Parts: sequence; structure tokens; C-alpha cells
Amino acid sequence: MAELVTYRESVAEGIAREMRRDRDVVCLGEDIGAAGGVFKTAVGLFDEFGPERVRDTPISEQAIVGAAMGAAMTGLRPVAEIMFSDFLACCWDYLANEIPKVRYMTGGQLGVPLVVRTANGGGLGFGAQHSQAVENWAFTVPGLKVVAPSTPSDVVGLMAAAIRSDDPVVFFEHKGLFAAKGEPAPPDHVLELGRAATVRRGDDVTLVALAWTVPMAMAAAEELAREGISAEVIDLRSLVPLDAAAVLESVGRTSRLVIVEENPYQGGWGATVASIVADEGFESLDAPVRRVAAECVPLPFADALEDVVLPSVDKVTAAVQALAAY
Amino acid sequence: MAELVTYRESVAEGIAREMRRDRDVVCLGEDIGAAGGVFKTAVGLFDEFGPERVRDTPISEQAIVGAAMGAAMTGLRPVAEIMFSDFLACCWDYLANEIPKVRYMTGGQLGVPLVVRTANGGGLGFGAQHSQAVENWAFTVPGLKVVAPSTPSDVVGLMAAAIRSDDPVVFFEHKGLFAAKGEPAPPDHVLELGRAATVRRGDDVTLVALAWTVPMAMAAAEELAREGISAEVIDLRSLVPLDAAAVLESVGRTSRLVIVEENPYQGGWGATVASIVADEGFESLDAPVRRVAAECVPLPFADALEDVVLPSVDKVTAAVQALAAY
Amino acid sequence: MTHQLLDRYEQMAVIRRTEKAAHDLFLAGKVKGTTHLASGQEAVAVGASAALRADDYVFATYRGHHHALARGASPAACLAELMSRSTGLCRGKGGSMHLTKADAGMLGSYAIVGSHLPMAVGAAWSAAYRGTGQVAVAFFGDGATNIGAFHEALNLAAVWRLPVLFVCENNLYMEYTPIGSVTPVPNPAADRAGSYALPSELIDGNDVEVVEDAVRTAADRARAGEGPTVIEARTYRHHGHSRTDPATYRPADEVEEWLARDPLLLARARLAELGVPEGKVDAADERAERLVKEAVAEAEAAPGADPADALTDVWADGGATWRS
Amino acid sequence: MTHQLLDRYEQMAVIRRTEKAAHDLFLAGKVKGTTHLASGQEAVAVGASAALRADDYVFATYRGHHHALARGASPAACLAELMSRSTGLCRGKGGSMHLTKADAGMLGSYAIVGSHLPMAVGAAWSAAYRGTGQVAVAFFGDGATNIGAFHEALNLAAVWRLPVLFVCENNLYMEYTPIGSVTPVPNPAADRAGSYALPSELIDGNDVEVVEDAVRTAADRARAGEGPTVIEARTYRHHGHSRTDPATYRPADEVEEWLARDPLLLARARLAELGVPEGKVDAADERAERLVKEAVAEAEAAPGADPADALTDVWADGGATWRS
Ligand SMILES: Cc1ncc(C[n+]2csc(CCOP(=O)(O)OP(=O)(O)O)c2C)c(N)n1
Ligand SMILES: Cc1ncc(C[n+]2csc(CCOP(=O)(O)OP(=O)(O)O)c2C)c(N)n1
Ligand SMILES: [Mg+2]
Ligand SMILES: [Mg+2]
Repeated sequence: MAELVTYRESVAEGIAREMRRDRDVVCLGEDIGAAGGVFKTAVGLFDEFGPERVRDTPISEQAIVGAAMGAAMTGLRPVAEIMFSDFLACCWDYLANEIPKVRYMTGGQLGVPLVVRTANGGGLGFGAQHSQAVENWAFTVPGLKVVAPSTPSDVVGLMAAAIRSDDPVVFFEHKGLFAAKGEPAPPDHVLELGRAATVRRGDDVTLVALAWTVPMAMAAAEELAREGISAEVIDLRSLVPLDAAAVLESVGRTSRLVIVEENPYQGGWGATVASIVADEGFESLDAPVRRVAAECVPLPFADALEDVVLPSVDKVTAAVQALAAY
Repeated sequence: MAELVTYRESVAEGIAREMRRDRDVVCLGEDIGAAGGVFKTAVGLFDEFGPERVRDTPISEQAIVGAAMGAAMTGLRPVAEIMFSDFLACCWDYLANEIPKVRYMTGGQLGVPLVVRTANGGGLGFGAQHSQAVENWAFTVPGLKVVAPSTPSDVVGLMAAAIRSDDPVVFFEHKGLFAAKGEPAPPDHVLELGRAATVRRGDDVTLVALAWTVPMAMAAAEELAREGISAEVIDLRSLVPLDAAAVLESVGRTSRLVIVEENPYQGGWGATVASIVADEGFESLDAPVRRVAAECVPLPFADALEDVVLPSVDKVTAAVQALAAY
Repeated sequence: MTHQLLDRYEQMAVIRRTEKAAHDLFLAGKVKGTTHLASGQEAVAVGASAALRADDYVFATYRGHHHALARGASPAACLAELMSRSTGLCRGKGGSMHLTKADAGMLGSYAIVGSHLPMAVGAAWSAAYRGTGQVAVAFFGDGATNIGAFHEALNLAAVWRLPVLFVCENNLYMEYTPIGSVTPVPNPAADRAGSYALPSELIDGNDVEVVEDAVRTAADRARAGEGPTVIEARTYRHHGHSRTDPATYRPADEVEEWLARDPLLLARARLAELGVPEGKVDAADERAERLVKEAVAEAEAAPGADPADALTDVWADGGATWRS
Repeated sequence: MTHQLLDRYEQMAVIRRTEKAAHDLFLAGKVKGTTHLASGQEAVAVGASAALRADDYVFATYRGHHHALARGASPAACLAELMSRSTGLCRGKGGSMHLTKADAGMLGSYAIVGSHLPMAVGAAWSAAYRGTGQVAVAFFGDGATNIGAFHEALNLAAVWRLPVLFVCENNLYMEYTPIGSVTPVPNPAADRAGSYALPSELIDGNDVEVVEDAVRTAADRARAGEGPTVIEARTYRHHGHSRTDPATYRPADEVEEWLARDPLLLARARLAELGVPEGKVDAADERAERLVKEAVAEAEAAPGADPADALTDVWADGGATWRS
């Protein structure tokens, strides 16, 4: 068995593999050069590919993503880093109004094959402006692919797919997973965007999770197994394309659905999954559809408070127990 | 009976009433001064209240909303106009990360009593970057109140409530309703934020709508009535606070739910409403929960294409018919 | 040179008439939504295009008819787009504010003020990286100089020393508000180049030869690796901001003064000065007139936008599927 | 005057030690998340605060400990916040990056670069509208001068001629990148004031008297209705960007040079020059030492943040209910 690698290392590895393959892949972002990125997710790239392909930028999120867009429209495949996903708000016009619309509004004349990658999520005590899980923001915008891996190997496989994609991809790397270890990706590992992974088989309830909530759902499933409840766990891996078929198929077997999402309940991505199942999967449902999401408040700094706000293994377990009793 | 007034006039009327009452209410935005706003929703304010209280700004959405925030933190009650709601993306940091979080992250030391008002929605052939309905963007952010009136009188009553609110409010004025006429608001008309209006009683199905989709749902209800289907129509009026109780109560009686929303299906506000009902109202449901939303594409320019993308009376009617047959 | 100027004149005449046709079609109810005419500003587009290579990149705003036409979009394709025809530049999906002709290096018209400046920077980066010698040009209004993207774009372009031209069409107004009332410096673009250690030129945007010279010089510098230039072209729009605006906020004498400096009149005078017979100029006008008349007929005769197109072109595979 | 300088010295000594304590508590695992120390930049906060009125408004960044303390937050309340105590300035809900003491005119620390500049403009607008004579001050880093909000804020403040001071703490680095490598002008704030027709001052940010003078002059101008000023204070942070940064990217001689210009050393030297006996200065240090020691003890003894607080303070009614 190969040595385990971290999720953090896998980010740089995933990018490096594509940069070796394709000279049009270039990186830009704040402190990603010699410094290797504040999360060290770009370590080694500057040394291997040099300053022309791994470019430090000013603190100018609009220029970073806007320039990546212009470059993508003219032959490059830029990988732009937005340091914390909260800062996507500083360049939201590009994500919401420009990048996803250009192909459509020009009648297919232009495309924007870029990746915007960003460190996402909470649980580390970074406070209200550095802790949000905002995949749901991107999910409101047709025209963006939205990817959020949960394992080192998936990071590499999905990064390859994202960079090779001719469509714009927002790639969420979870801060809470950077130190997590897993099997290294095999050579030439490329996953298909939009294919969920059933990471645990079960019969009684379907748990749908994404990124940081995948290990959470798995831990809950373990605990539930000890109580005789057999939970299936689906790692969506991407929100767009959304593997709704996988969810519907699973719920068709289990008849119960719990969605585990890190974003606040209001406007969360899980609501769309729930609404699909409440419509197309209605007949298979034997119990209410439940969402374990964050409380509808900003993220607090103190651990004791953050724990109250974010989803947790206990909250997932409790939700499933309540449904099982239904 | 009083003469009918337009929704457009009611915006200015609603603001003027509050400005007369409270000198701390001030307005800022692009071309809102002598020009009266590009949608003429500020007509008369400059003449009545002068340039100190009705201020033209540069094209600087971040400065507009950021300055409104600073003013709101220090004693004023600013009403900031963002001309088209699409441009909220240009100052999204303030809406997503600053305004809604300050009270919380300072432990209650500061508040931000402001209104950001904006022209929202499609159907007028303004194309991909001037036509979006983005209440769902704001809905992803805990700490923002989100208001979207459907009638002239509600515009006034909700504007009063929004301006008097000690919490930040994003106030969506629908471009497609500006010319619509209705009863004028009575004097001192103040509505409560978070109270839905049941605008039509019915027994067979609940239609939940907001702003521009309210007349659409009403028209569909008329048509359905002719076929013997009795539809109840709920105008949510605000997404935050969300009158979930009104929806659950109604579905408790009708057992069927169709949500009519203008935003794209993915990440739409209706998904959260659907997920609440699929959970808390599960027992009352006799049929799948259905959402009539926009297609998951940018808004096209040509009418013939826009019609394909946006919800319509026919689409609502068809959705209800399908459910009724269920 | 006189031959070239006559060509420029004819291009401007075509643009003027195409926009006039758009206006008339609007009033006739055949164009929906909104339009922002560039009448009066033709010299900027035509002069700049004349100085650019065919493979250079141009980015424009919602007020972009003149740039699309100057870069080679046909009047028929532009008008068809405005009239929601399937033969439109964007097959009816873009509209007046999003005219694009990518195969002519016209990489789009963007309707969010300032948004395209960083895109042009990126296109210039791409050109530099690929070593193609192309330049990118962003055209924008005076009002765009107060938005954050302007600042970020100029700074990044300067630091990376990219082959990009920032061309401000200062027509003195942002919508209904004089630019001077919301900007503390007299020349909103040129006076700010120093913040980025960039050279700037303040030019007469109504003189097509002046524009061409300035853009050529700046493009040469850019191609030589000497970095970006800020060009501020003073000009004037003959109409209101958009179709709903009668432009009553503009003093009559200001309007009059600028109408007297109509770029077509200026070019005509210059042609006369150069000894070009008036008949030749009139003939250019007639050709323009005919071309646009035919374009209107062609656009009117074209089939409407295809409803099936509503659900295409979101993704590179041509479709709009977001779930499986 | 010597008396005042001794006061300033003592304030700086308190800040220095409070941050040292924060650092030590971090290493001891008692502070979570991240911290950005301002050690080395104390003179900016103390000098500015000394020049301001108690009711003036201050807006700071994630690197804001010094401003909170200079405006009157107690070391105990600051450290308690960092240690997630219910007695913290923000009851543990803010953390190091969001120190706020509204009742002392310290209107918050904001962790999105540049975001608070428009807020300060708005606070100044509010003061001007209400006619209170207050000024607003935004402190920000050199790196913030390249973000759009900087541009929009300065422009609006200039056009509206508001009583606001833009004080750049130029510590030469944005995180791990020298500011000069991402900015084309040598003085990122001062060199850009001209874009907004604003006066600017480039000052020694390590000399507390120089800072105080510059801020007083600018505040006087602002109160007199003469509009905003840009002040760029050159300074240096003694530590890395945040707790995870060993700051190896900085040349040793640069660090040495700046450590020799430590604002506390400079003030000490000046006090000696003014004839203040060393014993008096040492006594100030001792008082600072004691105060901070007690503050650490107080913060450590305080109860942890109250989990019930997780669901309060979203709305003005104190609660977090978003649906009925
Ligand atoms: C970010 C943004 N804010 C506001 C608008 C609305 N708007 C459209 S054009 C315009 C005026 C632009 O003025 P200028 O840049 O001078 O260009 P001109 O229209 O004169 O060509 C405004 C405010 C917009 N499209 N985008
Ligand atoms: C909009 C935004 N982009 C990036 C960051 C990440 N970040 C935090 S501090 C920092 C460097 C800021 O440098 P400077 O403004 O010079 O302030 P200093 O840290 O030196 O005090 C960066 C890039 C951020 N917080 N906000
Ligand atoms: Mg203009
Ligand atoms: Mg710095």
C-alpha cells in the first residue's frame, strides 16, 4: 500500500499534474508563488513551473478572477486562487454575472475554461469572515460547475477534471480537511464531474454529504450501525453537475433521506436536493426529508459557539434516529 | 374608491413618508437626485428633501453600500439604491460578509439599520446581466431581511417597515411590476415584516409566490378555478423573516404545494420552502412538492427565448394540473 | 492617406446609419429591451480599429454598437440581434448590450460597468504568455473610472506590464449625471494613470485621425513590451443615455457645440482640406445608406430567434443540463 | 508635552505586552484560530488616538489589537476575546480579527481587506450630516491600496468632501509578498491621493509624535470642512503576517534596521532627549507589565464563551429567528 498523503498536498499535486501535461495551464493568486500559498496548497508549483506560470498578484480579487476570465477566453486554462471562499464576495460579479454567462449570451462564441479554487469552510475558529461554506452561493448561478472534494485522491481526480473542463469550475477545498490523510491518487487519475460516490452502502436511510460533511456522515453511519441502523452515505463530490439520479436511486431503496450540509439552512444546497426528492422521489419516501445544516447565524469565533452552529456527528445521528423512529 | 396608483410611484411615496417622519432617513444612489432614478422610483424626493438627503453617487456600488453601512452604524437610516439587482454582485462583500455579520460578531455592540433597495427581475428583454431575480442570493445570507412586495400598497407598507427596522433589509422592487396599478396605501400604512398574505383562498392546492410571480399565480388560480381546481395563493412578501407557518398551515388544509419562483431552480428560494414542507409538513402532503422556477440558464434577450426560460401562467397551471391528477 | 480617411469616413457613416436604423426600429416596436447609442462617438471605434491588428482583442460596454461594427460585424447581423432574430450576432441571446463577434477579435460587450477591464488585462496576459504580439483594448466610459474594477485592472496591468490599452470614451456624462459632479479630477481616466505609473494621453475623441494615431502609438508600445497606456478620448453622445432618456439635463449650448464637432463633420472637413472631391464623400454616404437599408431589410426578413436556443450554450457541450 | 509623551510610551508598552501575551497564549494552546500581531506598529495607533476626540470613529483591520487598545479597550477584555471568554470584547463571537469597542468609538476590525474604507466614509458622512464635528479614521495596510474598495472609498469621500482620514500603515508587506512587487508606485497610498485630488502625507509611522501631529492636522482640516486626507505611515511588523508565518522572506538587514527603529525605542530616546529620567520610563514599563499580567490572569479566570450566545445577536431584538 502506498504511503498516505494529505488533502493539502493533493491540491498542489493535482495542479502540478495538469501543468506538466498542458502548458496553457497557468496559476495566479495572492502569495501563491514562492510562498506556496497561505494554506501551502501551492507548494512546489513555483519552483517547478516558474514565475511565468505561477503568478503572485496584488490583493485584487476582481482583477484576479477577471483576468483569469480574459485569459480563459483567449486560449489559456487559468487556475485562479481566491484565498478564502468568503472573499468570493469581493469578485462575485465575475462569478455570478460574467464567467457563467458569456458563452450563453454570445450564442456560443466564447468559452471560459477556468478554475477558481478556494479554501472553504469552518470549524477552525477563524470567525465570521473566514469560515463560511459557500458552495451554495455558487449553486445559485447557472453556468458554473461546482466541485467540492472530500478525499486526497478525489482532490487530484476532480482537479484534473476541472482543469480539463471547457466550462468554468469553482473548486472548493475544505480548510478542515487539509490535514486529512488518504490514499494517494493513482497516476492519470481523472474523475468525471457530476458523478457522486456511494462511500458506504446501507438500507435504512440515505445520508447525502459534501466535502467536510462526508467524514461526518461516515462517522454518524458507524455509530448508527452500532444501533442497528444501516445508513448509506453518498458523497456528491459536485453540486453542478448534480448527481440527482444517484440520490433518487438510493432513496428509492432506503425510503429515508437526511442531507448533511455545512452552509446555513436558509438557502442551502441541500434544499434543492430535498426539493428534487420531495418531487421526483415522493413515492419512495416513508418519512420526512431532513436537513442537518448550520444554524442561520454568522459563524462565531469561540469553539464552544461554533460547535453549536455547525453540523456535527451527533446532530446527524440524532436526526437519523428521529427519522428511524418515524 | 381612491384613484389607483402605480407600484413605481409607491416606491417614492413609501420613501417620502419615512423621510418626512424621520430626518435620519437619507438616500443615496446613482442618478437618484434630480433625475429621480433611472426607473423613476425616486421622483420627487430630491425636490422635497434636497441634495443633502437625496445624494447622487459615482458608479461605485461598494462605496454606496459600504458608506450606507457606516452611516447606519452611526445614527442614520440610509436607503441605498443599487440600480439593477444584478449589480448587487458588485458589492456582494457588503451584503454577504459585512452588513449581516457586524451585530453578531461584535456581540451586539453595533447595528446596521439600512435598506438596500434594488430593481429586480426579468421579462423585459434586458438580457443576461440586467434581468435576474436574485432574492435567493440574499436568502443565502443569515442576518439580512429580504423583502419583495407585489402590490403598490405593499410597497409602501413594507418600505415603512424596512426603513423603521433596526435590522438591514434588502428590498427588491420588481421591474415587471413598476407599471402595475393598485389601491393606494392608506395613511400610516406599516406592515409587519415576515407576515405572508393569503391573497386567494382555496382548498385543493397551495401556490406560494413572491413579487412578480404573485399575479402569475393569481392568474393561474383563476384559470384553474374554471377547471374546478381551487387554489390558495400565498404572497410571501418577505423571505426573511419567512412565514413558514402560513405555508404549513395552508398545506395542512390543501395537501398539495406548488412554489412559483422566478429564480433558477438550482439554489432557488423555493427549495428551502419545499424542504421545510417536506420535513415539517410531510404528513399533510398527498402529492409531490413541485417548484415552477426558471430554467437553469442565464436570461436570454429575445422575448421568445425569455418566455421559455421564465415561469409563466401556463407553466403554473400545467404543474397544478399534473399534481391534481396525482 | 486620404484614401484611408475616406474609408474611415465611410465606416463611421455606416455606424451612424446603423444606429439611426436601430433607433427607428425601436420606435417602431421592433427592437425590445433597451439600446445605448454611440452616435457621436464613432471616431473612437473607427480610429482605434484602424490602428489595431485583426487578431487584437477588443472589449466594449453596453454602448458597443460602434465597436462591433468597426471590428467587422455586419450591420445586418447587429440589427438582427437587436431585433431578436436567429441571424443575430448572438442568435438573439445577447441583445444590444452584448454584441460580440469573437472571430473578429471583438470579445464582447459587457453591461456591468467596469467589469471588462480585468478581462482585457487577462486577454493581454494570455497574449503575452503565448508570445503572439497581440494587444487587448478595453473601451469604457468616464463613469467607469470610479468603480473598483478599474483600479484593480490598471494596477495589475501595470505591475505585470501587459500589452493592454485602456481607452476611456469620456462623453462627459454617466447616465444623467455630469461626470464632474462625481469625480474630483477633471480627466477621470488620464489624471489617474499616475496612480499606476502608466503613461496617458488626453485626446480629441471626435477626430478619427487623432484616435488612430494615439492608439497606434500605444499599441506599438504594448507590442514592444513597454506595457499599458491610458487613453482618454473626449467625445459626446448625440442622444440620451438610453432609449428612454431625452437628455434634457444637458445645456443647449453644450449640445450645440459638440454637434458642430460631429466626428463625421470633422472628417468631412479634413477630407475637403486634403482635396478629396465632395462627390467622393457623398458617394461614401450613399453606399453607407444603401448598405444599412439592405441590412434592415435583411434583418427584418430573417426568422425570429429560435425558442430551442433558450436551452443551449450554457456548457461547452452545447447544452444546459445541470443534473443527471 | 514630555508628560504626554510618557503617557504615549506607556500605552505603547501596554500594547506591546498585550500582544506578547497573546502570542504566548497562542503557543500555549489557549488562543484559537489566528492572530495578526501589530508589534512594531504601536506608534500609529497610539499617535492617532492621541490626536482624536473620544467620539471620533475608528475602523481597523484584522491586524487591529493596537487600535482597540489605543482607543480604550482593556487588555483583559481583548485577551479574553482571544481566549474565547464570555468577558471578551465581543463575548467570544468576534475573535482576534474583529475586536470592537463601539462605546469608545472603535467601530470594529474587519477581516476582508479594504472593506472598512467605505464604512469609514459612511461614518464621516453621518457625522457631517448630523453636524457633530466628529471625524472617521480608517486604518489599513499597504496591501489594501490595490483593492477596488480603496478606490471607491477615496473617490466618494473626495467628491463629498467628508471628514475622513485614510491612514495607511505601510509595513512593506502584504502577507508574504513585498508590496513593491505588486504595486507600481513606491508609496501605495500617498502616491495615489492625487487620483482623488486629496492631500497626502508620507510620515514616519514609528515616531508617535510625528503620527500624532499628522493626524491632528488632518483631523483639524476635516473638522473645518476641508475634506479627507491620506496619510501613509511607514512602519514595520516585528513578527510574521500571522501566527503561522515565520517571516523568512524578509532580509535580515531589513529586519534589523527596523528593529532598531522600534517605536518604543524611538520614544525612549526622545524622552531621554527631553530630559525625562530613565527611572520614570522604566516605571511605565513596569506598570504596563503588571497591568498585562493581571489582564492575563483575569482573562484566564473568566468563564468561557456561553454556548447560548451562539444563537443571539443576529437581529436587533437580540435573537436569531428567521422564520415563523
Ligand atoms: C456596476 C454598474 N453600475 C451601474 C450601472 C448602470 N449604468 C449603466 S450605464 C451607466 C453610466 C455609465 O457611464 P459611462 O461609464 O460614462 O459610460 P457611457 O454610458 O457614458 O458610455 C450606469 C450607471 C451598470 N450598468 N453597472
Ligand atoms: C479581500 C481579501 N483578500 C485577501 C485577504 C487575505 N489577506 C489577509 S491580510 C492580507 C495581507 C494584507 O496586507 P496589508 O494590507 O499590507 O496589511 P498588513 O497585513 O500588512 O497589516 C491578505 C492578502 C483578505 N483578508 N481579504
Ligand atoms: Mg459617459
Ligand atoms: Mg502590509
